[in-house]
Amino acid sequence: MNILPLFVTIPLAGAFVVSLFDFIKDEKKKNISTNIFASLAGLVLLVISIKVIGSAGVYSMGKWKLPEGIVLVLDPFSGPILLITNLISFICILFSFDYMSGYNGREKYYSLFFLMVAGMNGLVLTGDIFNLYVFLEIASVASYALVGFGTMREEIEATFKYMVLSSVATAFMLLGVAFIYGFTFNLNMVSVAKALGSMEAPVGVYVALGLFIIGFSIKSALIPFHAWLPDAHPSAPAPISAMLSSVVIKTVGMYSLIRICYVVFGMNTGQVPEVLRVLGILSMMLGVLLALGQWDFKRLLAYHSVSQMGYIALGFGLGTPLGVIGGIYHLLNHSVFKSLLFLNSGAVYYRTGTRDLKEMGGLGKKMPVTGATSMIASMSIAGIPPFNGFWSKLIIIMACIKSSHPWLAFWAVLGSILTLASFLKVQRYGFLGKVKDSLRNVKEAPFMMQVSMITLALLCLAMGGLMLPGLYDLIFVPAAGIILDQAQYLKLVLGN
Amino acid sequence: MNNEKGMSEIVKAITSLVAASIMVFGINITFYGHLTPGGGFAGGLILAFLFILYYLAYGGDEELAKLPFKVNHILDSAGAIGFLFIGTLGIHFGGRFLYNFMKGGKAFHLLSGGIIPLENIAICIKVGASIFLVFTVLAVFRREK
Amino acid sequence: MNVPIIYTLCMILFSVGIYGIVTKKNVVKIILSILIMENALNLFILMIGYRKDGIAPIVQPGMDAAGFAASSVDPLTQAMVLTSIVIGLSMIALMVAIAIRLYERFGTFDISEIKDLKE
Amino acid sequence: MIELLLILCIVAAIIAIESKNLLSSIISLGGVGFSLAIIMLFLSAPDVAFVQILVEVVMLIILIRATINRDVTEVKCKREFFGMIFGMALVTVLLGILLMGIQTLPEFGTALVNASAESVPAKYYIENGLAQTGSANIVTGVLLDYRAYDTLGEATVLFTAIIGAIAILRKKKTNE
Repeated sequence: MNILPLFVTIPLAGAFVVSLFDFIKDEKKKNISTNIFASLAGLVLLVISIKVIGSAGVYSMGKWKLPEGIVLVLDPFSGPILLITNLISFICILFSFDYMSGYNGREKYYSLFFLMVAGMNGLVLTGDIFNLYVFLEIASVASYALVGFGTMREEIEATFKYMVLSSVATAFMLLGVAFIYGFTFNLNMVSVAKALGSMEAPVGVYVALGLFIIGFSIKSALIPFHAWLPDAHPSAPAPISAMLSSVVIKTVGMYSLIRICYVVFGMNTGQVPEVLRVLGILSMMLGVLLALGQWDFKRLLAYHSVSQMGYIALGFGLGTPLGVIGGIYHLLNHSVFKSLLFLNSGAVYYRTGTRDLKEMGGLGKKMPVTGATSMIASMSIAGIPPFNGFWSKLIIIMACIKSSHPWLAFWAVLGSILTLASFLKVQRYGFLGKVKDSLRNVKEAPFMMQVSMITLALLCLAMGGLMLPGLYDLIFVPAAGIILDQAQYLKLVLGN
Repeated sequence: MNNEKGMSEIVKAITSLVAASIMVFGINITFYGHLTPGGGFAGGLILAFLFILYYLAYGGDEELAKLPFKVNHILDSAGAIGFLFIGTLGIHFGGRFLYNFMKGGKAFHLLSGGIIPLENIAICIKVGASIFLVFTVLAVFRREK
Repeated sequence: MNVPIIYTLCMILFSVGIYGIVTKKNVVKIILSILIMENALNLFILMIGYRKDGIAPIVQPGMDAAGFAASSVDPLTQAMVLTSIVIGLSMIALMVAIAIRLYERFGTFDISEIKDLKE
Repeated sequence: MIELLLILCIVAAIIAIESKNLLSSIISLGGVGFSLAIIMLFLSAPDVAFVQILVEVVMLIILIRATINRDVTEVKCKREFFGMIFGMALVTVLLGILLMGIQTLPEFGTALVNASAESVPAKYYIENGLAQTGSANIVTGVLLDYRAYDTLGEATVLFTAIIGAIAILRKKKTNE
C-alpha cells in the first residue's frame, strides 16, 4: 500500500511545479510545455489508480499508529471513486489542450486543476474526519477559482454565489466535527465509530449528524440546497464544468455524506436513509422539471446533474445492498456520461460560440463526432439499453420494488421518461434537423477534443459490462458490504 | 499633489529603525517554533508584515506594480515544494511519508525537533511569500485600472 | 437543566454570522459575516479542549512530566484551530479578490443589483 | 471574564453587520478578532492567540485596501422587512437546535480530566509528545509531526487561494 500517498503528492507536486511555468515568456511554448506536463502527471495518476483497483489497505502517515496519527484507507468503496476521479480528470486535461486556447494563464489553470484533483484524492482516501475537512476545503477553494477563471461578469457572479453557500456548508461541517470531537475526543473515523457505538447517543450527536447532512447536501446540490449549481456549473470553462458536475459534487458531496453518516455514524437504517430518500426524490423530480424549460445547453445539463444526484441519493437512501450498489453504479455512470455531455457542449461552444439551443441546429452533420457522441451520452442519461445509464437505473428501480417502495420506483421511472424528453429536445434542436445559415462554416472539433469525447463514449458502452458477474462481484458487492456493515470497515482498518 | 510618496518622514525613519528587529523577531519565532509559542506560520506572517510596512510607509504602489512578482512566486512554490520534499524524504529514510527521520538531540535545543524546524522554515517561506503576493496582486490590479 | 453559558454565547456569535450571510445585500458585509462565523467556530473548538486551570501545552525546562500531563489543556484542538484559522484566511483572501473583480465588472457591491444570471 | 469578552464580541459583531459605514464595520470586526485573541489567551492557547492577532491584522489590511478608495463606503440599500423576518426565523431555529446540542456536551473545562492515553490521542500527545517528537511545544509537535499531513493540506489551501486570487485578478482577460 506504499503507493497511497502518491495520489496526493503527485498532483500537489504537479500543481506547485506547473505554476512556475509562468516564467516562460513565449505564450505558445508555455502552452505546449504545460500541456505536456499536465497530461503526463494525469497519466501517471490514472495508471496508479488502475493499479490499486480491487485491493484494500491502510497507510499510516509518519509511522504514527491509530489513534494518534492519520491513516489513509483504501477500501472497496473508495477504490472505484478514486479511479473515476483520475480517469475523468485525465480526459478533461486532454480536452483542455484546445479548449483553453481562448483563455490566458494556462499554468494557473492547470495548477488549480491539480489542486482540485489532489483535494478530491485526499478526501477520498483519508481516514480522519478533520483531514477530510481540510482536503474538502482544498478541492472547494480550487473549484471557486476555476469557476471564475474567465473573470467575466457571469462567471464572477456565479463564483461568488457558489463561494458564499459553499463556505456555509464547510462551516457546518467543521461545526459537526467539533461536536463529534467534543463527545468522543477522537478524530479518526475508526475510533469515532467505536466510541459512538459504545455510548448511548446524546442529542448532540444527532445535531452533528444534521449539520453534516445539511453541509454535504449543499455540496452535492440536492434540492432544496441546489441554488448555486445551475449558476456555477455552466459558467465555468467546459472541462471544469465536466469535472465539477461529474466528479466534484460526488466526491465532495455524496461520497463524504455516505462515508460519514453510514460508515462513521453507522446510521444506515432509520431516519438518515429516509432523509436521503426524500431529498433524492425531490431533486430527481424538480431537477428534471426545471431542466425541461431550459434553452441554455449547459444550464440544462446542470439541472440534470441535480436530477441525477437525486437518483444516486435515492439508491443510497434505500439502505439495502442492491440499492447501495445501484447508487455506486449510477454514480460512476453519471460521471462518465455527464462529463461527456459537458465536453460536447464545450466542443459546440468552441466552434460556434453559442450555448443557446435555439441558435443551433443540424450540428450533427457539421460535427459528426460531437453529434454521435452526444447522441450516445443522451441515450445513456435517459436510460436506454444497452448504454450504461440503463443498467444502473434498472438496479435502482429493482431495489425500490424489492424493498417494497413501489411508489419510489414509479417516480424513478417517471423521472427517466422526463429526462428522455428533455434530451430529445437537445438532439432535435441542437444536432438534428436543418443546418442554420449562420452555422455553414462550422468545422469538426479539434483532434484532441475528438479523442477525449470518443474515449468517454466508448466508456459509456463498456461500463454496461460492469453488470457481468465477475466484475460485479469484484467491485460492487464489497463496496456495499463496507458501506452497510461498519464492522467490516473497522476490521479492515484495525487489522483484526 | 506633491511628489513625495508614502507617509511622513517620521514614519519612514521609524520603519527603517524597527525593520531589523522585526526581521530578527520573525526569524526567531520561526526557528524556535517547537520550543516557544509561534511557528512557521506566525513567523512567515511577521516577515510579510515587514515588507508590507515598507510598502505602506514608502507608498510604493508604482514600484510594486513594476516589480515582477517572480521572486515571490518562486518562493511561494519553493516553500510548498520544500514541505513536500521533506515529507518525501521520510519515505526514503523511514519508509513512511512525513516520517520524522532526524529525531534525537537534547530536549529544549534547536535541533531537538528533527524535521520540525525544517518544516517550519519551509512554511515560513511559503506563508511570507504568499501573503506578500496578495498585496502585490492587489497593488498591480489597482494600478492597472 | 444547566445551560452552559459560554457555549451558548459562542453559538450566538455563530448565529450572528449566519444572520448576516442570510440577510445582508452587500458583498463586503457578507464577507464580514463569514469571518464572524469562522471566528465563532474556532473559538468553539478551542473551548471544547479547555480544562479548568489548565496550563498551555508547552513544556518548560525543569517541569515534571506527570504534573504537566495532569494539567495541560488539549493540544489537538489548538492544532485544529490553527489549521482552520489559516484556511479561513485563505478563503477571505480569495473572496476579497473575487469581490474586487465583482466591483470592477458591476460597479457596485450591492448584490441585489448584480443579477446577470437568470433565475 | 471570558463571558464578558464574549458579550463584547457579540456586540461588536452586531455593530459590524448592521453599521451603515463599511469602514466602521471592518474596524468593529477587528474588535471581534482582537477580543477573541484575548479569550484565547484566557483559554491557555498562546500559539493560537498569537496567530489570531497576526491573521486579524492581515485581514483588516486586506479588507480595508479592498474597500477603501472604491467610491462607496456607505451602504445605501434599504432593509427588506421580509428578508429580516425570514433571517431571524432561520437563525432562531438554527440556534435552538445548536443549543439543544451543546447542552449534552461535556461540561466546560472538563476536557481530558478522566481520559486515558490509549483511547484519547490528546492525552497521548501531552504524555509522550516531548519524548517522541522532541518538540517542547506540544502544539507544534502535533501540527508538524503527529498530524503533519493536515498541515500539508493547510499550506496547500493557502497556496490554492493565492493562485486563485492571482488567476482571478490576472491581467489579460479572455479573448472573447
